[in-house]
Amino acid sequence: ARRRDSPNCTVRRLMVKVRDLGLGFDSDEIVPFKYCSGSCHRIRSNYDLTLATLLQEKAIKPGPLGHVASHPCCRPTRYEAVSFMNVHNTWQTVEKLSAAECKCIG
Amino acid sequence: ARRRDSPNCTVRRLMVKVRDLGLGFDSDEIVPFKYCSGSCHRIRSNYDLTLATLLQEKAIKPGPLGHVASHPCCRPTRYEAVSFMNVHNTWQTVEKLSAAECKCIG
Amino acid sequence: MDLSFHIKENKPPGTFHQLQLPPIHHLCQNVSISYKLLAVEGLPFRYNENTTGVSVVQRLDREERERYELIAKCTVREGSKEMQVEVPFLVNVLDEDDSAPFLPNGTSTTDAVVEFNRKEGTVLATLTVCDADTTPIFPIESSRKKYTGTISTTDPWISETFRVDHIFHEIYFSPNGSQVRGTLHEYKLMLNKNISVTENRSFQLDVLVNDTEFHGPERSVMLHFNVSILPVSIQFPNVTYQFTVNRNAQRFAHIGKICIENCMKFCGVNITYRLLSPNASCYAVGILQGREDKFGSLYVNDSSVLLRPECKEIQYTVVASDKQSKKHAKTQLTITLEGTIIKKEEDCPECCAVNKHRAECEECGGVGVLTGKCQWRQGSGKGITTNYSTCTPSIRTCPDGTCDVIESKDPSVCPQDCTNGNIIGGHERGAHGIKSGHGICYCFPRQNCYCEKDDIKEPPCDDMC
Repeated sequence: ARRRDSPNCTVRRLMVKVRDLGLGFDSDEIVPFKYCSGSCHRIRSNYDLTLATLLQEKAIKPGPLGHVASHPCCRPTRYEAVSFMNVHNTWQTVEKLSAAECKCIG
Repeated sequence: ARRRDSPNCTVRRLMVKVRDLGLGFDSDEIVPFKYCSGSCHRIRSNYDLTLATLLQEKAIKPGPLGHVASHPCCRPTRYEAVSFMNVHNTWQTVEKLSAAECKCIG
Repeated sequence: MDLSFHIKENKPPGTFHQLQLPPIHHLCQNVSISYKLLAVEGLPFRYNENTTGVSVVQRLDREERERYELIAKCTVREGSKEMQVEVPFLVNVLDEDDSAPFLPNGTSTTDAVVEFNRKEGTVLATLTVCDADTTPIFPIESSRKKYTGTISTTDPWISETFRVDHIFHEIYFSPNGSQVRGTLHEYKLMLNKNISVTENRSFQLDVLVNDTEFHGPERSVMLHFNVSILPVSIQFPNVTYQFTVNRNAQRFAHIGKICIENCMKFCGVNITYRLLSPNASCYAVGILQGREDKFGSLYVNDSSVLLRPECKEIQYTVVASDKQSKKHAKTQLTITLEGTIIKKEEDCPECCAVNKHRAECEECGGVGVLTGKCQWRQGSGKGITTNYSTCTPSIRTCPDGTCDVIESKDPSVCPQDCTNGNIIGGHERGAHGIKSGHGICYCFPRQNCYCEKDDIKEPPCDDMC
């Protein structure tokens, strides 16, 4: 079957309990968390092609994962803060928590 | 034993046969290939911390690897072209092949 | 609809309202309308059935009673049918400045002692004056000017050195069971400038309080402050200072505090501390003082000296001097070096706070360490707490929520307390640095600090995509 292309880099949305954000805030609220996901294959350069080859041929040892990227990254280019009320009925705002816009960068 | 901190994002250099670039050029020359590698841990944001938690808790399925980046990427911010003479003694230049400068972006 | 009236106190008796008989009363023979004023027994109000006029029968005194709640009753008769309506009939008494100031508990004298707190703006003592009249709080300045409080003296030094602050607020009197508003005026004797530690004098200072709008007798009251300015001495307790310092301590290690006698009580007195070292070759220790600190902080200034075997015991003379009076005091400080020198671990970050785990923390040294190694502070691990886990040069001073004078000298000493960079992850920011954090807080000096749970691994982001 035709291998469908991976979806391009875009914003995805998830409703998450504040407690599950893993930041230690104590609240019963559920907040929208938007993140960037998707392929950046379409805008690779000669550099990326060469790097991918050298990684595959083990000419370059990647080191800890994520430290050598052979394609632009799908990352937020704009963020949003998220506010919620904690169990002490105090408003809290977490800056730069959610992605407002995603692009392939680098 | 102490886990030494991963080195920060920086330019690294490798001498590579043109043939091993994987771009199909036929030349006996060896050229310098500079690429970006290293940790971008030091400039993560609340978004990255939360995304890492949700990935770890499988609240987000990462999809094909590399499509969800939970930290800025170590990528070139400036490129260099590389020139060499092929087996037919003709000069060839490959644009944007080598990294001239690396930074954590996104 | 309420019937509400305002009558100025002290005015002569007279009619102040006419209840109206509607035209129907005159046109229709079989309809009659009549009024009555209820709840007037014992009160200075009358209703005249013939003239339907309501009058006040004597001068009202607001300081006796400022509000009367009467009832107006209207009766309408048509043949055998009768209908009655009652509505509140309120009389508010407006105030006139007709009361002289008086002393609430008869005290017009108090003591005002100046000892350690010699700072401009210090309140030395307070005396109060009452007035049965009310005082509007808007505009406040004009009310304040109405009731003056001036230091009566011919001595320029007193006028320069003291000032009187006047505040007032509403209080309630209950002359005969009803509540009536009045005013309590407070006169605070304050220092108008810092006083030298050598100043030593006693005298009585008088303040004339004057109710400028009251035209009767005794419109002013004299307040008396028995002022005693005691001299204070700049001296060290009769002990010499002894500190031991580990030879593996690093630069900016916090050794201890130096303080003259009663130093924490002093205010408005600028004491500075200096070290004089006869033994110039072993000059390892320095002293620093924050702008608001009343003590000197001793710290390791040159850690290479600690490694020199010939430097065992270092003697200093500590000098404390007061800028204003040029007074100064001296004492002896002995620094004893101890401990065997341990090899410095390779590959260690310069700053303890960079280490995220106990193992790498306790294996490494860093700026400000006392014994050569960083210390791991294990937190409670619950939610966002001041007791977060972190790696520090000295648990005793860092993190403690204060960016002290030594920590502020170098961003690598205690970024947890001093950072003004980004703090990422669950946290609460303090005046400086991290007030509370989630899990483990670690910092990259001059860059970000992070507070995160330790169990978050680096998700796979392989590059073979």
